[in-house]
Amino acid sequence: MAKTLLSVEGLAVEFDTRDGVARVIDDLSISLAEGETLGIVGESGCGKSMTALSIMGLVPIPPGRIAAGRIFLDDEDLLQASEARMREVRGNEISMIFQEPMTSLNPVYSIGNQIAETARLHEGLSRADAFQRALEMLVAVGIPAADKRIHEFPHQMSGGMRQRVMIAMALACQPRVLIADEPTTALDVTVQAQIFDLLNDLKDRTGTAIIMITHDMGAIAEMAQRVVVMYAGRVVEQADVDQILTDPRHPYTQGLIRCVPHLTQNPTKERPPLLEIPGVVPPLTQLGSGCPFAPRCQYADAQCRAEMPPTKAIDDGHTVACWLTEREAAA
Amino acid sequence: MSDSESTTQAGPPPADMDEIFVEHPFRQFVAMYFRNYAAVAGLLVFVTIVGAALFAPMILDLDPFEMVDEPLLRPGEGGHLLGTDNLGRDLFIAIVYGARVTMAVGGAAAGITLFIGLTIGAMAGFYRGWVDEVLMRVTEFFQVLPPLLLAMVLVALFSPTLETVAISIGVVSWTGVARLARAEFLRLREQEFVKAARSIGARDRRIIWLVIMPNALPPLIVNAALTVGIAILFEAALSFLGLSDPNVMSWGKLIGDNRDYLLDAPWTVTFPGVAIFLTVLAMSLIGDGLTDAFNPKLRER
Amino acid sequence: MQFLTVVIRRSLYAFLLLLAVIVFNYTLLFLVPGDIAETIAGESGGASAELMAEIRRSYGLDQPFYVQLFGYVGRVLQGDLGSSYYFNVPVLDLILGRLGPTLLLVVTSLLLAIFTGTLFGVIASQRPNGIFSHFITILALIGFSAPVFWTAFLLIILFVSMLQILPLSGLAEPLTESGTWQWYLDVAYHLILPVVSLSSIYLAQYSRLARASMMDILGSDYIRTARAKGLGQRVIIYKHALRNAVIPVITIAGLQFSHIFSGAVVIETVFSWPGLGTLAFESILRGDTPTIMGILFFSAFVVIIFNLLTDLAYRIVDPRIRLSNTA
Amino acid sequence: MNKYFKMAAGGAAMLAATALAVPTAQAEPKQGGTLTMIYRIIAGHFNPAIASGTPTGIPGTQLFAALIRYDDQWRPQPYLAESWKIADDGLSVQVNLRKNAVFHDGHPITSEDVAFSIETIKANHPFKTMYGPVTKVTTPDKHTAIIHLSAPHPAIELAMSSQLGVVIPKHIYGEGNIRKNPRNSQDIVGSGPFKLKEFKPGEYIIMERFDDFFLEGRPYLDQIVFKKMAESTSRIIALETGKADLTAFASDPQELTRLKKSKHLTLTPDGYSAIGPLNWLAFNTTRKPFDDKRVRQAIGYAMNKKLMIKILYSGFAKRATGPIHPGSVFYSGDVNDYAYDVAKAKALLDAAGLKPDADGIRLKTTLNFIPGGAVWKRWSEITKAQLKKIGIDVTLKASSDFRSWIKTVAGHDFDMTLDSVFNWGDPVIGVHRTYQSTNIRKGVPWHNTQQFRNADVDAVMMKAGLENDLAKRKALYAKMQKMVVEEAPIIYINASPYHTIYNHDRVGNPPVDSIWGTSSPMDNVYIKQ
Repeated sequence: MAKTLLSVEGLAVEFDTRDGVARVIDDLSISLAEGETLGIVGESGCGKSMTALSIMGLVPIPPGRIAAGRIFLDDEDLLQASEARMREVRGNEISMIFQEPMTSLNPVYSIGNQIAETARLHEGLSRADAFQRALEMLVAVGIPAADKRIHEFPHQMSGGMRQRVMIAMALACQPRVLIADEPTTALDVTVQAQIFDLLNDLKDRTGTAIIMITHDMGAIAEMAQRVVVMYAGRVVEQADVDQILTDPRHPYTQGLIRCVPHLTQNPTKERPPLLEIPGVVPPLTQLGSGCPFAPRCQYADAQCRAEMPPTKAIDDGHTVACWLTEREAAA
Repeated sequence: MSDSESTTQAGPPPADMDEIFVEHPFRQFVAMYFRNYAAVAGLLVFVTIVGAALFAPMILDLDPFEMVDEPLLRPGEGGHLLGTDNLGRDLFIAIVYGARVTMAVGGAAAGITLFIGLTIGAMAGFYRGWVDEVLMRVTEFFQVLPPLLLAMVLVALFSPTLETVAISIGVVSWTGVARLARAEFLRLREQEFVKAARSIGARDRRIIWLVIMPNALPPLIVNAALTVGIAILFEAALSFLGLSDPNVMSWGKLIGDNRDYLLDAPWTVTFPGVAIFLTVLAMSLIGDGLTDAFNPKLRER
Repeated sequence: MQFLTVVIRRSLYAFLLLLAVIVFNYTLLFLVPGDIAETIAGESGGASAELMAEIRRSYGLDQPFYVQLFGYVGRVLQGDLGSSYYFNVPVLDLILGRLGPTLLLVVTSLLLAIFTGTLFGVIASQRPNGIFSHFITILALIGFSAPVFWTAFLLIILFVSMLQILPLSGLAEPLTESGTWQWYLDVAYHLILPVVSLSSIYLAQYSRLARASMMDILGSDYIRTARAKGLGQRVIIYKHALRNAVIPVITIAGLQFSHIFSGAVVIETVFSWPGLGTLAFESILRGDTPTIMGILFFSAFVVIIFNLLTDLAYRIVDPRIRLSNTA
Repeated sequence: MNKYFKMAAGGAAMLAATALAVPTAQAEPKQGGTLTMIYRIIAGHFNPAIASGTPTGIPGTQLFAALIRYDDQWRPQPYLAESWKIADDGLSVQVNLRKNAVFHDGHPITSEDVAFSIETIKANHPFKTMYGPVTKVTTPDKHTAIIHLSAPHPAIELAMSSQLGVVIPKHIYGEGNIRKNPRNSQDIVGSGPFKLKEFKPGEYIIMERFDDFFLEGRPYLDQIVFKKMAESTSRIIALETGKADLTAFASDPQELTRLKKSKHLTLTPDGYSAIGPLNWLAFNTTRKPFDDKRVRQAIGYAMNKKLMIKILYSGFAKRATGPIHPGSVFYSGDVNDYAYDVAKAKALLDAAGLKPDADGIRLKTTLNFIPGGAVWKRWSEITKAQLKKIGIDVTLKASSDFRSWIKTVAGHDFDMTLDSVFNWGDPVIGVHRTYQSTNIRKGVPWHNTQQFRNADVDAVMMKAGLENDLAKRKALYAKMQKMVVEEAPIIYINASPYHTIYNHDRVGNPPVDSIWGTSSPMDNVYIKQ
């Protein structure tokens, strides 16, 4: 197995809200190897994006707070790093692209300007060199007539083009890690596929490790090698992508997979009515002592509601946190 | 309306009252409003002033123009809570009675403002095309004329009475409302529920007033609260310049009447000013509270 | 090329708007009871009936309405706004003589309000729940709620009557030779209170607006992008956020220009500032119709010019307007 | 000089002696310095030949010289005229001009200019009675003018003085319509001690010493800055802080009360005896129920004049009891003074058939008042409050501008109005116009707007206007005053408390040595130190 590039250990993030303290990430541990694509999957509000922001050092403090844990890039704990050091890391060693290409670019500056800015900042390039770099990047992400479009403004481009620009910006300094937070959610299906192809292609060329955050199991299937399933700020299941798709253990994972019809192995028979995880992610301020998924879980019993299930390794690289698995193992 | 329990759906039991309110727009609205303490204070001030305006004349039965004592007594002197003005009239009584006129003019002017603004804005936003074009040109016409200047000319033209003052203020200040209403209508007319209403053959008038208007109301109601405040300030400015009805007591008139005594009897100018200030402040606090109440999410930021 | 078309279309449109203003003014003021004959008679302590008829004839007031209206429109288009009944000098000269002080007051107040307001807003947005932020919120409420003449009075009581450090009224002491540096200093000194009073309303409003839009923008996706790029806080705020935050302030300032002009009428009256506002107010009291019409026309003219300038500023700041929405 | 004016002067002297301040040891006047004078309004132009009023008159009398000037004892003195003589039959006046007098542009002042000026004034000035009897002006030589009269005119010398009889250059104002002449306000060519340096409309006028003035060594001042300050608060501060040296015609009680406390300021009511400003409440005597004398009298009794003077003028104003100003030689106090008496007022209303209704209201009526001045507004409100006590419900009718008020009153479209009218020195000029039934001229400001018609009053005034014997004339006016007050077309409240306020540390020979207030040349004023 390749060398571990980035690892998160026992991370906990809390937010002060009007209704009390919300622990949006609780005891989270994941790791990313060089050249790997790690998928993080879960519904909105489960803490995926917050994990990404924690790695970037962009958790808004206050009201947020890193309550516990360590985040290593190589051997350096980023949580201990100075803000100045973090600025060096961001965009240079770890880059990030976001869900909303429509709004993630500054409307008042040309795209060339925005891409060049990164290069000038981290590599101290001159204005002309930085623009040259921006142009190269635009060509690399497949923007047609890049030499003209480099002077355009975000509102003049389509969503897919903007996301390409975002990717160009993120990769301008050849980072070691790219965090892609729902990069295709806001895009048309055909464009989605193009973006995935582009990301895969770039990864092959540059060796950048990718953390792919999504709620879409389909995207995971296409992109990731390993998958982390999150619910209410916790990792509920972690495994290789094949294992997850073929043998999901946690009821939540199973629910997520069922939501995507073509992923279920026997589409005609087992498929329950579409989109079936009843209820919503509960407010994080109101988590009790039990499994946070219990209120929505069809298998939940008294123990589930009372006690938090431990994380259990059931296979090589496959862990799951569920009393059901616990009981099966015990049985 | 059914009680709160019956409407909670299956799923996790509500953890606190907020959960219930999610299901009840009006109660949620009230609850959100009352979470904003400043807005509650504003409401209290407003209720007090309206109460004074409505009931004080019944209880006190005094003539605010009556010269009751020596002129320019200090607050507290001769048993006059806020002192007397330059004609020996009790400043407190004058302010209490002034509330009536100020609120009446402010309210009427705001009403006229909203009426003109809503009608023009709704028509322009709903019909678009040449109607919009024409109405927006009219709006721009009124926007390029400085409102106070135009109001002064109008009041001067039709002689200063309560009615002319209220109408003049209304005539010069509706453009903002019109633009807001137009924007709302332009946005809402494309929404599904409007298309639905149209598809079942509803008439334009019905769509404008019963389908779109209720949805356009939240920002307009907030705007209405502010409009009342602005109208009060307007009236004060006109009165201050001497363009007001001399037969009725208003706060702006008190300031205008006593401005020459600014240096020797600052209280004669200060107290009516405080009254105006508090009222307008109350209106803007209420406006803020309404904004919160209409958009609970905005508040969380 | 496209820009030129826009300018031409705008100018044509502005011209039509002004024409409408002229016709409106004339019609409105035609309805005012009394005319120049009464004004002259009142000013000079009485006049005979023959004299008054003679005056009316010499001013063409015995003509039917439409003849007078066309005559007036025609003259205005030639740059002749008529003669003041009271001062007996061309209205245009009178207005141009007063325009400077008013523009000085209004533009200074506006720029002060925009710059300081934006700055305050930016500072406040750094700590949305900090003391300064609350201070801004409260200041905005006070600025909005206090009648502008009352604010001016309170400032006068404090700075003129009690502390005696600022002058009470006027543009400058009349004996100071105008054009010298002492005169400019004197004007600046006299400008302080009127400008502070007038800008108080807008300063507070703009800081609140700038604070809200800064907070909005600081929470926006592209600021997150900028942070993810590794940019420092300063660059993020002053390069990426500020430029966007200024847009709504400019928009509102443009829309409010005619209101600020209105506020100037009150402020000029309080401080005996020799601008268009005092001229307007006094002309209304004197019934000096040509001057009132001239001022209404001219202020509309200034507002239109200013709107064009706002538009330009807007185009510089916001590429979305610059490139697409050329209408 | 004829008999009448010697006596008139003597009578006025006695009257004025009581009000005279004791002159302190006179310092030697010094040349140079700038006098800063502030005033509540600034006129649109400064040509007193075509307009009355103090805003025109104060700068106007500095820029233009009249033929005659008056001292504070009502004694006419030579000014532009070296001497003059009224013919024994009273039908002509011979004026002998100074030979060294020139206009500001260097043209000599000749009898032609005098003739032109008097004709211009007669044709354009609002005071028709002033030069009414003048038939023509002849010019036997360059420095002699003879004014011919159709009847004896006791007011002719007053008419030749101060701002009433200024001499303007024919070569400047003789062309075209003088009302539209731009040189009424800019590039003025005058004959007075000061010439125009700068006029900023609506703001200030700066006048500087005219070196070739016909009086040797005068004026003392280098410059007069006459600055408008509309707000009384501003005027107070300007005077208190020493930024202004002088203001005149000050009647705002607030201003007077406060400035009286300043150690470096002197307040004096001296020097205004010819202005004769009266404030009153006038009725439209043709409208019901004001056609009934009893209703008018009832209102007279219902007005608490003492209280009004106290509140409106902080006690600074004198009570007015009739049509003639208490400072005038012709004033008579032998009239009904309508002492405050609510019961009597109610009885008179009862007698007139105005009974109270269920709400205690006897009459609903309206009151107009002069716009723009705070005092008038206060006055109207006090009147409203007082008349409410006798069951008269008054609606105040505000006019937004001056001319709509004039139009309303001159057009007889009012029930009651507050008004302020000046006596202008002689009753013939300023008093007759208000009561003569022949002077009811609808549409003309300040005619007999009350439309008061009383043949007896007319007859008495006619006689008084032609009478050259002072004692007889006084008796006639005493009779006239008694009759008018009894008929009550007007309720007289007070004389405007005009004061001159000056910084006595700086101003020497303050301009209070005339009967015209500061509407007279300030060539004698100097700056101390």
